[in-house]
Amino acid sequence: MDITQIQNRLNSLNGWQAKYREIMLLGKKLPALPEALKIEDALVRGCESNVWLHLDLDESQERLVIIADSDTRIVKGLLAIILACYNNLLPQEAKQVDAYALFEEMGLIQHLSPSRGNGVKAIVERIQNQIDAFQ
Amino acid sequence: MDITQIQNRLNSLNGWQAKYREIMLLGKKLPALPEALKIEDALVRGCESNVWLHLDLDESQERLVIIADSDTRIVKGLLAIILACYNNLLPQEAKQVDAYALFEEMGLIQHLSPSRGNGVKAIVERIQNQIDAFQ
Amino acid sequence: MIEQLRKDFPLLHTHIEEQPICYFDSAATTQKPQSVIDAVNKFYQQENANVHRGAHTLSAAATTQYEAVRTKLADFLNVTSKEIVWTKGATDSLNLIAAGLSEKLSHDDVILISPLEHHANIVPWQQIAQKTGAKLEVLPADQQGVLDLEAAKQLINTLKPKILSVCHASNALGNIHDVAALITTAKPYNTITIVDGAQSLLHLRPDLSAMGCDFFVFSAHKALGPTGLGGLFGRYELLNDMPVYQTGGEMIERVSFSGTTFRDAPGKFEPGTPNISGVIGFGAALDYLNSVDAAALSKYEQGLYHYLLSALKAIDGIKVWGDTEHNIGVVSFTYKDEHHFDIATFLNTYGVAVRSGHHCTQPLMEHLSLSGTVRVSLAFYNSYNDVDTFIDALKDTIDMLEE
Amino acid sequence: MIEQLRKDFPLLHTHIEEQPICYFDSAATTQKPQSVIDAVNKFYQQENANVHRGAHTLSAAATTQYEAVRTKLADFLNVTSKEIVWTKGATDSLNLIAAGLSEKLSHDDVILISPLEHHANIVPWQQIAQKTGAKLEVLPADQQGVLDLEAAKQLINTLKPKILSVCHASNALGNIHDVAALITTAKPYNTITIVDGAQSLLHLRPDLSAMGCDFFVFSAHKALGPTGLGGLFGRYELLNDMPVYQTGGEMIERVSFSGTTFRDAPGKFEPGTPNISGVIGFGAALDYLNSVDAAALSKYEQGLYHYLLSALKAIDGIKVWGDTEHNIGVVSFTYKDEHHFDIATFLNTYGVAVRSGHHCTQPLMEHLSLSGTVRVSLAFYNSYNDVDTFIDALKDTIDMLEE
Ligand SMILES: Cc1ncc(COP(=O)(O)O)c(C=O)c1O
Ligand SMILES: Cc1ncc(COP(=O)(O)O)c(C=O)c1O
Repeated sequence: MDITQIQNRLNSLNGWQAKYREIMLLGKKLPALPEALKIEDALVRGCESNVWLHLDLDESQERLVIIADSDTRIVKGLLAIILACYNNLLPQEAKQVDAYALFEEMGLIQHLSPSRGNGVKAIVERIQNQIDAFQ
Repeated sequence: MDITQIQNRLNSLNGWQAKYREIMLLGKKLPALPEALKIEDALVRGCESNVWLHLDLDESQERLVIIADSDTRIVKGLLAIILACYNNLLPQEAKQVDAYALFEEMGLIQHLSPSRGNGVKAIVERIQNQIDAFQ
Repeated sequence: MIEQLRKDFPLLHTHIEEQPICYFDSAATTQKPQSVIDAVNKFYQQENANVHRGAHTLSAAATTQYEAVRTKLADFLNVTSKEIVWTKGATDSLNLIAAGLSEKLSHDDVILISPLEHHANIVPWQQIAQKTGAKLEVLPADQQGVLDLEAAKQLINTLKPKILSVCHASNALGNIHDVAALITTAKPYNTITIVDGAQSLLHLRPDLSAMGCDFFVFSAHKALGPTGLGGLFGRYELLNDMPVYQTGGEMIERVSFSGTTFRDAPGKFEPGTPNISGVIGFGAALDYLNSVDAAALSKYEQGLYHYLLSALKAIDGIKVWGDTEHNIGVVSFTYKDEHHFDIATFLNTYGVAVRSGHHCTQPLMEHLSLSGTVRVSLAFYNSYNDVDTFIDALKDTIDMLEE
Repeated sequence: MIEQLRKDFPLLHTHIEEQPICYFDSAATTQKPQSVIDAVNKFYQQENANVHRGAHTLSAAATTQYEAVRTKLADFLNVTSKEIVWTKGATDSLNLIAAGLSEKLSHDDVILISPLEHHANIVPWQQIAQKTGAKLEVLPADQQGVLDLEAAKQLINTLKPKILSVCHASNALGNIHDVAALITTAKPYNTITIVDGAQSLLHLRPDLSAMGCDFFVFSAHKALGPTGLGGLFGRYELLNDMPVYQTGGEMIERVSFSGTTFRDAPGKFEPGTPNISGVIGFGAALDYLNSVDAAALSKYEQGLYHYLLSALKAIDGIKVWGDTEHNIGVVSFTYKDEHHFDIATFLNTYGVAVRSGHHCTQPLMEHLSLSGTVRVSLAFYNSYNDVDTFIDALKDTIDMLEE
């Protein structure tokens, strides 16, 4: 599913029970990070649960490849949404994308606890900062 | 006025304005303590304003003589009431008198601020302790 | 009985996610009876004034009320009112005590705590230990998170600690500690004993004279009272002997630029304007507690706890941690390797409010090799229906996770 | 306008001694608008939960509200929200700052305060001075109790203080200090500047960025908010640089028995469960302040103050202390040699609530050779009628004293 499909799907669901279930299922589809990649350096500070994130360019050295994982299913689902926002974009394209705003639009931020919301913000900021480092 | 007269007078008055005025007038009738007697040792601890108190026996060495003063007129009035309770009694008689209870009966304690109420208590305790010292 | 009492708690009749709320987070903070809310309300509408300073009627009345609650609490705890200090919470109380005792500590003295302590009863001691060179030691507990009482007594006998600070009941697991036994063991060594009663005040209504502790701390908000208020009991001699902690107005006898003298306890530990409405609201909470049948409530709570416990244990994959025999009604559980946060988040969508995480007891979680648990904490105002709703929601959640 | 606003304050419509109350003790604590009382009420009835820990909706909502008030206050003061720390009051704030700065002090450093300070801005510095060997020095004031600004600047230039801590407005006399000028003078010496805003938050609505101070402290209860809450602003770098003060839950990053790490400011200074209902009530107080016409209120207050002042000065034997040109609306007076307590007690029988005594400023009273004063402190919700009642009552009182 691309990000628009995800968005449509989540918006079509009624109630948070269904939405969280969907988010969790999105997380399930995200491949697990090998333990060897769950390193201190990859930890995103400011998240309540553990979030590991690696960002790189693909073989053509053009498009973003982000891989990430979390020890909670729901946060992993949130990561899946964030990754769907950024993966495969050119860095300069990705700079234009504000996944946090998208979460807000979907009403997700308002529903998450403030610390989870800050976690999402921290992940997005981390991605943006790493993109800057590439350019 | 003896203590019964004071009590009747205060009880007959309507409203605290009149009562405080009367208390103050009682204080005015109490002779001022000479400055030389306003010594540290005579200060009653636990009063919010300064209260000096001396307790002795009269020439016959039988009956209590208490002299006291305060820098506030109302507290001086309260002292006048306390003194009317104890002065001229035999120590063993005075031991039976609880001026604090009398203040409570008149509704004075309830009306004074708690720290003033504690002040009255401190004065009465001081008197009782000094009587004990005599016996 | 409980249906009647539940009416006193307006929040229990609200909704989460359009479902009736099942409030299972009383160990974090309890809900408040209407009488407490009314007392705070009435104070601000009709009685609001600063205390301890006034010649005017309002201020005198506020002071009288404020001090009357101190006496009410002292009676509740079976101590005297001058042994009660108001603080902003259990955390504030523990910091005050740790600071006050620090000058009694020297290099090689031992401060002994349990592995089940809340961070508030760990970190202040770590700080004081660092400052004084004293050693912080920890009592032994088993793999379930249950204190080993016999081994604990032995360790006290071996270490002869200067300070022993233990929670009466654990907020993370609900375990009730036999603090009286620990205190008795420590007595011969002149150990200063401190009981963290944050979780016990409501559930166990401790008699401090019987318990024999030197200090006891609590938070009002965990015992039906308002936020921003707590307090401590200190045995008067020890209490009054401690140096001042915070300084400012009210707690002084006399201030001049050449020097300052302080009042006696409890005044010397209460600088500044206190949480007056908090104290008055807490007075109403104590009235409430005094008005109900404590024994009946406790029996009800225990019944509810065991009902919850059996229902949970019947679910495959659920593990309940802690001491389930001596417990204030807190169930801390994990389900297989699932993350506590996922479970709690799903439960919330059913209107079930539980807590998940380390519950401010990271060392305990480390001891149990857990990143956290889901914690269901009961109070007497929870119903059997609440528990049923929770169990159903949990089963649905598990189904979803196993999908 | 004022008649309308007065309706918002229920306590103003109560009685003392069967007379309508004239509440002139706002410097001790202000009365609360109904909206503040309602916000506290609503919190306990519908929203009560602990903050910062929850997976459940109630806790998330409480946290959001709690943090939103931090932002609201930061906006009000024109600073950023991470520079705001919640405490239990101005006294707590000053103690936190004094403890936090103490390791910057060494022998021969100077802490400079004014002679008009509240005990809360004196005693903590005396304690820190004692501990560090630093010297506590005092700015010059005249016989009326007015700071001599030029001499004060000179003294700053001479002493080059490490710390300058001055009240923005005096609670005893009402004087407004030109703190910006003092701060500017001190800047070249890298002085850490602290402003006690307990009395100014409500009356002067300070813009802290314009003022340029490093720290600012206040109490919510003196600015229409609930009791048991205060806070401080600290310039972020300095603030975050300070060592932790109290320790416990929430303020930690990670606790283990082998060591503990702390969060960044403001979190590191907020251990334990905060005064959540207090913060939420204070949010309503800020909303109230933001909803009224500040300039109009200030003009009204000043008009009322001068009306009171002239009426008082027209009475033979009355002496008004302090700076009557730059004043937040506090009149501190004496009548001949009469004791302030007697005057206040009589006034109270007329329904007039004033304060008498040293107002927690004993060194100032010593400077003025007074045992205390009668203090009439105004807020915008006082009416001209209140002042007339007071003046009549005072005249009766004087007649009685002269009898
Ligand atoms: C100028 C000043 N500073 C500090 C304080 C202390 O405030 P609180 O008692 O609320 O801590 C007060 C209160 O009287 C004050 O007026
Ligand atoms: C056992 C225990 N001690 C101390 C505390 C700290 O209480 P507060 O956050 O009210 O200061 C808590 C609260 O979670 C607790 O459960």
